[in-house]
Amino acid sequence: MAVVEEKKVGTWEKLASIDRRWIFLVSFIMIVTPLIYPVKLPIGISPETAAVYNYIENLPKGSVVALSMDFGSYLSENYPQARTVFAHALKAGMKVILMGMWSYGATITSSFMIDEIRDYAERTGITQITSAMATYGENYVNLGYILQAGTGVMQLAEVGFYPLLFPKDNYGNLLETLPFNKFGKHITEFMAADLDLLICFAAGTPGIEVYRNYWWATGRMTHLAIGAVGVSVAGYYPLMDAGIIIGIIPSTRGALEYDQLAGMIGASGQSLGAMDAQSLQHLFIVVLLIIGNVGTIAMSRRRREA
Amino acid sequence: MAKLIAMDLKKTVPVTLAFIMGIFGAFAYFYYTKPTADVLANAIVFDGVMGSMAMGISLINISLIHGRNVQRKRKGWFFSLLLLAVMYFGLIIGLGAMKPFIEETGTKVQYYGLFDWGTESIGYFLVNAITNPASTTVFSLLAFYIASAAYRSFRVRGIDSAILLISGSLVLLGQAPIGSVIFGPGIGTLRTWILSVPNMAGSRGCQIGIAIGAIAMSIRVLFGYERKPTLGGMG
Amino acid sequence: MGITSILGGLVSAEQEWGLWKGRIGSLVILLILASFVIIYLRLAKTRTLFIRKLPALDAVDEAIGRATEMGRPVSYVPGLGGIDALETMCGMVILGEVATRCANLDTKLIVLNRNVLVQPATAGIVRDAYKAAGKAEKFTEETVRYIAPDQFAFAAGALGIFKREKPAANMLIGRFWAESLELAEVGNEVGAIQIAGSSSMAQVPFLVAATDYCLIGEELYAAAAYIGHDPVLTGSIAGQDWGKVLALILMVVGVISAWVAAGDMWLKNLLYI
Amino acid sequence: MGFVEYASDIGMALIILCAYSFLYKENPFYRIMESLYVGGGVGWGLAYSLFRFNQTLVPFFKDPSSLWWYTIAIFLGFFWYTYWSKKYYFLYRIPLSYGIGLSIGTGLYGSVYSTFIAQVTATFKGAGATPLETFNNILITIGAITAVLFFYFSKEHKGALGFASRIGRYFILIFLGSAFGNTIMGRTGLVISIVSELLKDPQWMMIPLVIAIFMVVELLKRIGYLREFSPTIAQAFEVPAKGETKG
Repeated sequence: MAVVEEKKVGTWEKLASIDRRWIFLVSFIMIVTPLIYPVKLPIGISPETAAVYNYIENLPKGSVVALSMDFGSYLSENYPQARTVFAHALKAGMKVILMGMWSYGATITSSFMIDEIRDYAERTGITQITSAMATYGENYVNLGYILQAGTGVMQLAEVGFYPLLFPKDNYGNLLETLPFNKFGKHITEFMAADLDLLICFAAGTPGIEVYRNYWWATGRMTHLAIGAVGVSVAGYYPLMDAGIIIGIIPSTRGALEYDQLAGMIGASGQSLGAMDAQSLQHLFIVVLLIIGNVGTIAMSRRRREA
Repeated sequence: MAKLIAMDLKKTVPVTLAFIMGIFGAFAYFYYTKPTADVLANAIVFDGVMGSMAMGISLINISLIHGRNVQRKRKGWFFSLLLLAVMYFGLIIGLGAMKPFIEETGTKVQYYGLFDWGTESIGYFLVNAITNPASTTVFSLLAFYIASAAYRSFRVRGIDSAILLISGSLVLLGQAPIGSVIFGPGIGTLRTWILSVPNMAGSRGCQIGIAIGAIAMSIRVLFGYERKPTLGGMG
Repeated sequence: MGITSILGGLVSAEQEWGLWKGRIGSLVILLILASFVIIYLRLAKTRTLFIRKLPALDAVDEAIGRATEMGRPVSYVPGLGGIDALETMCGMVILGEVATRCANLDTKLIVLNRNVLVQPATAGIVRDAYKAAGKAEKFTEETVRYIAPDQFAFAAGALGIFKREKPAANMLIGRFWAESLELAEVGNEVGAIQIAGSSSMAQVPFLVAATDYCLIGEELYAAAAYIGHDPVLTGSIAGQDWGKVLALILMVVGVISAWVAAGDMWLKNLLYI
Repeated sequence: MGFVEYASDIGMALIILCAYSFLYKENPFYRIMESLYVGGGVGWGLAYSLFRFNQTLVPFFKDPSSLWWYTIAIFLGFFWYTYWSKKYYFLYRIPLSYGIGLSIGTGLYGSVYSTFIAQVTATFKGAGATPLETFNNILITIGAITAVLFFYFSKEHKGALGFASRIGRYFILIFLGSAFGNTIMGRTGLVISIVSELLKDPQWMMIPLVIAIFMVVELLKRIGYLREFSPTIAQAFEVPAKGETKG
């Protein structure tokens, strides 16, 4: 702490230069306490999340919704979004394709997401989901990893799913052996245009810009939505305004909003207690901003007096 | 003409190759002919295969740097030795982790080894005890650094920093449920308005600027004015 | 059937030959923007063109000077992007200049790389800069270090090196993702003057907040041309400004026509033919 | 719970706590985590990319005749490694320039169509249905135009251009501020997911253990016992030598 030799540093000035480690310690306490003693504050629904929910609700039964799992092993923002949208799509009677451009998200996370949603559906007794998930490959299929992000997505639009890009699904079953079809058209004949909605759960690059450049820009498939990580939410509003995407699910909060919209609390695996921890940390940062500025004003006033 | 005659592999070929591939790539996107479209699709896969051949550089480079640390017993050589040991151990384990590890608990965690040495369990430990938690935790350090960065840099010194502070705090309060508890639901709609109007306009202006800058940089590199990236001009 | 039968491999969807439908507008705009840049590249050979100061670039010399006085190293991260990302190319161009100045002033330079292909490229640039300054022996394998391919393994390694080597100047110029704030905050913690530059708009807010100088979006591309003080390249930045004039004209005309004839989106359709 | 899962839970807790110790100060425990993470990541990552690479070659193995150029790609791929040789170091510029040229060429269309034209045409908005929407459209138009002018280089920002670029700067500052405010949730969510993982059964026991070890080491350092015990560990923990006192 900057100690001014001749003038005793007033308590106000100390506010301007608190040591980082106190901030880290208080942040840690702010985050841990609500996890142990949750308060469960209510959440408002933002229009961007409602847009995605309503889009799926208005799709005719049997339409194909694709979930592009473009995130890694950090399961705090995109994974809850993917879980709740996957559960809602099955509950709404849609056919769901899981795939992705990030190897961990597309192959490993998609596998245990299916199991976790099956357990959730059995636990909470949502029959539409349990029946939809009865046989693998009937109402949902996990195609796994798109090898070359740019080329692969381009081929999905130009050449099609089968045989080059997805000869087998994520578990090694040959695609032609799976019963997955859309009103009679088998998955082996699918092109990007056959998908009614693709939600890209993007943690970074490769992400929505690949689908924008190779699907939206070429006019092959223009129904895109995004499950966004907090940092890039602000940057996606221009895409939504330009009509490139129909909606944005913003960070963990979006997943919890989607839970409430779909009437399936817990589908995203996030508890309201986690949101209380978020609230406390947000509040602490606002307090920090105030303290910092009070300290700065005090220092500038002392400098003006001296 | 003299320049063309003195063409040698070091300088001119890289720049020319970049130019040819650039013009071809752009042409194939604007003027459709079956051969060029097919050649482009193959050229992209060609680039993918050639690019992924370079994966070994990471192993060699790290072995060189940390190997020399150990050899010369530089400060912290112990950690370099540990790094090299775990690296080669992880490579051998990874090559042999063919089968998915957890069958019975249903979560078929699939590992992809080239061979079947039965090292899935050690592979599971390496991924779930070291790499995943470490990467998530180092990522989560950001939550603490964001608090200290906000505290340190959002100080009102003029209009600019005031705008930064106000827009940041409003969006921040609008996002967390506690914001609407204190200031009522209005803050949520205010946050959505800030994000979809002023924020959107500012972000749009930057994106247009970036598109223009990217095109200018592409022209400079393709036409060989900017030689450093293709190292065409270097000695 | 023609080339593909000889070449074999992938076959793309059949389509009517000729100018791609819906992309003619883009082609025209691209040719206009490209010609602006080329015209000014040629024009700059004869006329000196005024380009406003980029404060971040002037700070580069100041930062390297400070590092030399304090006898502490200069650290440089050319971003985490791939070799083919334009931002990484800007990072490499600016690195070339920084390496030359560090070589002349005998300041220790540390370059931290994450991408497998950027490592040899940046090593080549720094080695040539040291050779040009006649200090080839100063270039050791410690100068340009490859840390790790994984994003946060790189961040973990880089944070440790910042804390241990305590650089007096830290430059983060290139394509960044979430780890940009960590690099900037720890750089500040060890007391370095920090100059950042990126057009990854998701990370610019953190670089602006946590570093002393920041090149935002298009300024990074302008800086890559400006830093070498090569009049031809600096001239081409004026070509970028004409691109902005084109964007402004299109926007003004489009907005006026939107106000006047509400439904008729003639300009939008024109651009998308 | 099998032994491997139990061991990996314990290992996870130790790695998490070692990583968080960096917030206090850079210490050998952090460096151990760093070495394990970088080493494990590179080794395992290389094995994984070799598997991925093998998968990209599967179509080639199936019918080598139609994908014959794979062999050229693999051959040129070895040029990357000429970077270490003194004589042929320039050879690796061939795959380098090929990659850079192709990526720039294919990217040009994307920059123009999906960014330049899409964003310029998106500002073509006149009167909206409601007065608020009209106000928003006007604000967006002014904001976008002035933000573009903020990046104007070939004239000093004075007079009309100065005023316009200042307005543009305000819009960009709102974008920067709101992006910052938006991100806090995502990062905090990460800490929440880690802490809830850490509080689970086998892992939580590591917390008191690691804190205790930390205190013991600090104590030993203070009383200088560590130096006599073993010099290498002392050097690893950067314990100052007898005479020298560390700042």
